Amino acid sequence: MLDVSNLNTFYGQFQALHDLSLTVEDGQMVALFGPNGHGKSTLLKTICGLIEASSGSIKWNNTELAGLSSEKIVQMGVIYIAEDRHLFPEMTVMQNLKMGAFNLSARSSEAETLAYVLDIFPKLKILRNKPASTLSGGEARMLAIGRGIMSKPKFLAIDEPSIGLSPKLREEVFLKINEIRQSGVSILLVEQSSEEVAEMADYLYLMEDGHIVFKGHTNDALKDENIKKIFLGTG
Amino acid sequence: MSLNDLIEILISGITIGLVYFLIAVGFSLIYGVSRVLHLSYGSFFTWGAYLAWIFAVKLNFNYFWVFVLVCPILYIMGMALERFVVRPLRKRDNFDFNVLLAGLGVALFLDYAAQAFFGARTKSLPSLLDGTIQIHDFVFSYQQLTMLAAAVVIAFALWFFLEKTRQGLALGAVAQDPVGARIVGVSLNKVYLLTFGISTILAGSAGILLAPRFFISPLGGWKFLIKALIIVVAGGLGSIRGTLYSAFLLGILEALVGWLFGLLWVMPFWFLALLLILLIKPHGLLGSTADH
Amino acid sequence: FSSEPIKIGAPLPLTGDYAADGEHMLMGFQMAVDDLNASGGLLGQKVELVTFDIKNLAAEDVSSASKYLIKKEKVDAVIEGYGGWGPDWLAFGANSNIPFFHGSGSSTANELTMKDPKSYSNMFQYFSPETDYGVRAYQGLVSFDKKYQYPNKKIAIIYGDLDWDITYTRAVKDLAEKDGWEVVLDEKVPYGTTDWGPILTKIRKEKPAAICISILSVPDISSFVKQFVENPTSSLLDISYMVVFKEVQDAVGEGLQGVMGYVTSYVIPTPEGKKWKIRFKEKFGFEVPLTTPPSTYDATMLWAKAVREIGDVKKYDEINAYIKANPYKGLLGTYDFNNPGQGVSPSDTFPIAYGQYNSKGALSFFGVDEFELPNYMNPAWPKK
Amino acid sequence: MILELKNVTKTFGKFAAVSDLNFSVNEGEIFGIAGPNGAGKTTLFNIISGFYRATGNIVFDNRKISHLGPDKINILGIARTFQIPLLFDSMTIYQNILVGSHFGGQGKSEVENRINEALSFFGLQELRAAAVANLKLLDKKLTMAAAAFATRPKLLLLDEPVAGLNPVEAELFVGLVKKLNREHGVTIIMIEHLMNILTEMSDRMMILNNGQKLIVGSPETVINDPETIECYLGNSHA
Amino acid sequence: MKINREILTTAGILIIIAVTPLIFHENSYTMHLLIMSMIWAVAATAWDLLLGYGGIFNLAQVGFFAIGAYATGMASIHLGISPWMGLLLGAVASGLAGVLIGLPCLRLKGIYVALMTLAFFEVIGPLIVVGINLGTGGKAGLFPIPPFRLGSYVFNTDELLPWYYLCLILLAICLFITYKLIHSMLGLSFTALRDSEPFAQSLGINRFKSALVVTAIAAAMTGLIGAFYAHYVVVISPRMLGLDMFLFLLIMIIFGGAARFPGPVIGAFVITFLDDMLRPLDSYRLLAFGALMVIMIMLLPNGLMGLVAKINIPLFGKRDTEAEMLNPDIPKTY
Ligand SMILES: Nc1ncnc2c1ncn2[C@@H]1O[C@H](COP(=O)(O)OP(=O)(O)OP(=O)(O)O)[C@@H](O)[C@H]1O
Ligand SMILES: Nc1ncnc2c1ncn2[C@@H]1O[C@H](COP(=O)(O)OP(=O)(O)OP(=O)(O)O)[C@@H](O)[C@H]1O
Ligand SMILES: [Mg+2]
Ligand SMILES: [Mg+2]
Repeated sequence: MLDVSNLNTFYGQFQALHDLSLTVEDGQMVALFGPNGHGKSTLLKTICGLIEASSGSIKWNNTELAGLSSEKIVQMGVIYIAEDRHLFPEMTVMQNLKMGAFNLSARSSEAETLAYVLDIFPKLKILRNKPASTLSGGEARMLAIGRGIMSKPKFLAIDEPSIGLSPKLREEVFLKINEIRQSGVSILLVEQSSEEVAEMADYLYLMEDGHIVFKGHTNDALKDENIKKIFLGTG
Repeated sequence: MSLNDLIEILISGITIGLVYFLIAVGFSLIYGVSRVLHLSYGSFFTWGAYLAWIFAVKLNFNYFWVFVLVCPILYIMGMALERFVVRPLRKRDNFDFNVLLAGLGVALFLDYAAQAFFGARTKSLPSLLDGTIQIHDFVFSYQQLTMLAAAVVIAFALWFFLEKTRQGLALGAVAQDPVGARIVGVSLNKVYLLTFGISTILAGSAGILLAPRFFISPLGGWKFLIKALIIVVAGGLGSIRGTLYSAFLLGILEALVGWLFGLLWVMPFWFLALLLILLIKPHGLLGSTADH
Repeated sequence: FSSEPIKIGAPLPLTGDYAADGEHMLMGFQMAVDDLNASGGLLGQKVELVTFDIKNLAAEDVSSASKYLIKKEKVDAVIEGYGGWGPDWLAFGANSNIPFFHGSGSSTANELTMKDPKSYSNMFQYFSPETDYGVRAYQGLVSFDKKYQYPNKKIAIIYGDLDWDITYTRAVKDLAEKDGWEVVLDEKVPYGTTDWGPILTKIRKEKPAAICISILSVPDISSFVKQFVENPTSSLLDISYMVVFKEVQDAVGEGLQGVMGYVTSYVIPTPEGKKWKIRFKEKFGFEVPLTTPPSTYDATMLWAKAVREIGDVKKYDEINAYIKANPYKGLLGTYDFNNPGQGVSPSDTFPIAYGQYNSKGALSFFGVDEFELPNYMNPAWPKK
Repeated sequence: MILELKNVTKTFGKFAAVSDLNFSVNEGEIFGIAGPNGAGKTTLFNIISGFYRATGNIVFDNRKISHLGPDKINILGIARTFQIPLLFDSMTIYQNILVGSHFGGQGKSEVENRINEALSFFGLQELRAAAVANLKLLDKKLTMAAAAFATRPKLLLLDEPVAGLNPVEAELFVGLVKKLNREHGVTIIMIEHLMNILTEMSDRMMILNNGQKLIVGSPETVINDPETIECYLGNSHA
Repeated sequence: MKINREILTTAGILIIIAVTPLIFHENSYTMHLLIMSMIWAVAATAWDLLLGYGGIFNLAQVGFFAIGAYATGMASIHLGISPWMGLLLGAVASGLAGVLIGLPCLRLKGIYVALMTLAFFEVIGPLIVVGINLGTGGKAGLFPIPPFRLGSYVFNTDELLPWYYLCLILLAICLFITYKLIHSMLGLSFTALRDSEPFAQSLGINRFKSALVVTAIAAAMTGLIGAFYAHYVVVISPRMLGLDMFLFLLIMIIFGGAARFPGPVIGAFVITFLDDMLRPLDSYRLLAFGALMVIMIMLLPNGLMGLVAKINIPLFGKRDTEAEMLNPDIPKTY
């Protein structure tokens, strides 16, 4: 279980997260929605140790993550899939995937995971010897997700995975993420808005200006017309 | 030109190439991984040789022990540089520019520290192995052969490390996207320390290997630094294999030009070669095309 | 001592490529200044040395040196070690009339002085010009036919791109050619050459009886000899001034046997000379190197003598005139500036020493004096 | 006809990202492009705007432009935006637009006019002095478009302009693009994966697949085309 | 021109330089140091224009200095042209050389430019030596280079005041050009290219052209002052191409503040005098310098001018932010 409580994060003087609390139960998929520039990515980065929290706590199965270095956090199976991808441009697709399994706990099962990833994204098999810098926007997105899975996550923080994907692929990606959840991985998924995601998720958080403005079971949220209008773009 | 002459020229070209490879490889590594143009590299080259001089000449150790003793010292010096100079700068604006200049500062400091400790007079190291052997009409010194062996070992070891080990891949990952590297669980600081440590060892060992041929003086590293720069660029920044090729290419060019037109023309011809290479391949022989 | 010290300005390369030579020059000065002060100073005043780092001898540093020493420090004499670039010193020394000694060994400097004796009346060159060393080398290297059978009459000439190197080797070459020698290699090389493969290939092809190489850099010359010895031809080898460097000896070791060259600062083994050498060793803890210390010592002392004779350190013109008119007997011989170029030149009383490394690894000199005339030896290149 | 491509091919090594492509765009229309990831859409933009050199012939406004560099092409009247927002991060919004107006626009005396017009058209007047580095995505996209607009293009290429925007923001942006097209007569080519938006806006659409043209036609024909559904839209859109 | 911190600082510096001789004209060594400082100030400012503002790592600047010096040196010795024309000639020759080197080098990017130009720099020395038959004087150099004349007055080394003010005029001209350039659209185009090259290109900026223009201008300014230097020191030789000048100019730029006009000018004065003050340390001087350089970069990454920017004096108007320093406001006239 991931338990974030009273988290505050700053960029210099600017406070991006305000006293933020959030919980992801084991095997749950939690969706976090919010307009852009309101701190969603910041939250994920703080959880995964890429940014330092100025106060608050992040507990993963009762271990405090706040203050740990990112490599220790990765070691524990808390994995981030970045919105802006951060692939290794000069490495081939295959090398990028291998780098995903850099941490010790992922190494032993590298071969199996790789097969699993290539099964999810067959296109990556075709592209396997291409340097990542030459991939198209959508291809790079697939690789970023694939690499994240290679890290053997127990908890996966996914940042806007659908940007730039073709409609068909987008659908597939959400299905696969659901599959991963079903294999026992807890997921915190960030999107601007998406009815599909909302329907898949167990729990929903809405965020504005670094504050959580709504939390609740998805069903409750979907009943709320106001939320539907502003956050899901429907209704 | 007779065949024998040609072969002799090629042999000296290859010898020069060996030398250049030994000098340039660490420089290439450090740029490849940390995108730092390590301008104090030449000074570590010099310091390696001076440290070896202390152990080999003053204290009369044999070369095996010299390497065993000097390498850790160099490793620590490299790490200290990373930890106390480069790392604080990394967090600030203008990293590229500042680190370049800090490198120059460190170089000045180290060079003149060497002059203060060891004096300005040129020193020499005994050959690693004395003597020569003759094959047909051609004579090779054991020193030459040692250098060859060392170059082969270093090139192979580096290739293996960078391509085949996970730590090696991590160096590449950090070079290409530091945030990405953190996302997959690589510790940047460890990698940077490792890189500076290793490349300082490479610089210093090149100094030790080459000192019997070129001698040691406080400012002796600069000439080599500049040549290393040219070689590394021609080969493609960050590519170890590219460095290997361009070192031999430029070595053989140097021997040929020296023979045909005189040594005075070597630098102009190098310049021309570099120009041609970069005009045809703007990122050097094997440089990657990704923009840095 | 009375309160005001007398200052001598010494522009020296203390950093940069020539720093090693600068150290030795400084020793000569220190010895001279200490000697003067120990004997009660000069005209009762303490003598003080003011150094100025001229780095890599770039023109603006030389220019700054003159301004700093003459205008700011107000020294009463400037003595520099050697630079090989006489004209620079003339350019800056000529603006004042204080005694100015330069050790450039430049024939150009002498010629310039001749053209304008008035403005350069304070400039004295206390090294023989490089052409004279060339003549001496020719005699030692090529015309020593009494005791040595030359296999052929081919000579190879290799030189760095300094004026000094060019003029020196030109002198050797001209004389050899006049004597019917064939110059099979005449090659200019850049400073910093440490890989001699291409040149050695040519030498091995021609197998000349004599090789004359002038490049004033320890690494360059050491690597040349070392690489030559790996697969030598049977040639006599002159490495010009570089024979004096202990570093070359350390680096090349046995391979230096039979190698020849000239020495600019050879202390003549008179009783005074021998005593001086012992004193030097006591002071610095090692034998006098064959480089510059005796020269800077001599230059300082010869100026001091003139000052004493005139009795006033500020009467520059009179001091200059005295120096010009009166030969001075120093460690290296008798300095005589009484010529239009105001520079010393070799003579019986101011000899150039030419030496060869013997089997004991020491330099034996010939033709300097009757005390140490060794047998000329065929270089014993190590057998493969 | 403002833009015409004939037999345009771009290969990377052996791989053809765009192969033998022929199509034309009419003056004043909004031309939508869609297609699977890696189909070659962005590559096509890079070719038209001069970042890549391709084989084949491209004619813009009766001039052959296939051999020109990006700056020249911009000056002739083609502007573009980028899939991942690119801006001059150390400058203000005003200065970003100034660059476009000064270097891309013609008539130096009009520079200030063009900037003001771009600022007010995209509603950036208030923010003109803001540094762009920490803007939110919408404002970044607006600034990028405004700078492009300030070069006074006849043809504007938009690469996934609304990706990452929320529905409200997307609507705002789309409205501006339409207005640009209608009021200023700027021809638009637009790449987008959000089908509802693309079909709603486009006069005509093209689907690219594997670097090749799959179909060109009115939005209805295109999205009902079985091949399009098969390779791009997927079943839920059927 | 709007009065801002840069102009105030620059004007302040120029005025101080102009009145300094009132105190020091007696002390010709100090005068000499001041003249040298001004010479380095121009060279450092021109270099900073490329490095700091243009983001062009052109390492051949010292080479342009030498080209300017040799152009006037050779022309005035061999062809007898007037040193005044020589100044112009030095600027033109260096500017042309800048274009010539720029044509191939500037097609490359970033660090490749640095190394290519470094290689070029390394080659100038050997070329001067090889070109002895063309009248370069070979390794020994050229001597004596004739002085300026004004009517019947001949500039001479005993009287430094005329040299001083001549140099000050050249400095002022170069600073004016630099200031104008930084605040011109050309200056803006460099910021744009540095921030995002593709975006800049898509808005009509031609990287190559912009880079070539500044390279030529910076080279010309450097050549101009190189020519002045040649007449001032009377002797020039390839030795000026050693590492010293190269390093010292860089140190001046850092000390003053890269891309912080007129930082390099301040740097030039501070370093020239510091170097002189450290003279008693003899060979330890450069050791101290190295250490100082590292410490300085660690403590003051934006140099002394970075510090000036932080000072809050009412006279200086409101405090500039970092961003304003980097992106000076653009004049409203084009
Ligand atoms: N490195 C940074 N330095 C300063 N401010 C930043 C930085 N990164 C983000 N911000 C600011 O923090 C706020 C939150 O940014 P964040 O990226 O977390 O938002 P987001 O909700 O993920 O938006 P998006 O939907 O665009 O991804 C924004 O206002 C942004 O401008
Ligand atoms: N510089 C390059 N070198 C090699 N291959 C490249 C290069 N640029 C693009 N490609 C390849 O060309 C194909 C088309 O890429 P492009 O970016 O045009 O796709 P796209 O249609 O824009 O896709 P997306 O919708 O995902 O952005 C991809 O397979 C990509 O891998
Ligand atoms: Mg985000
Ligand atoms: Mg795309």
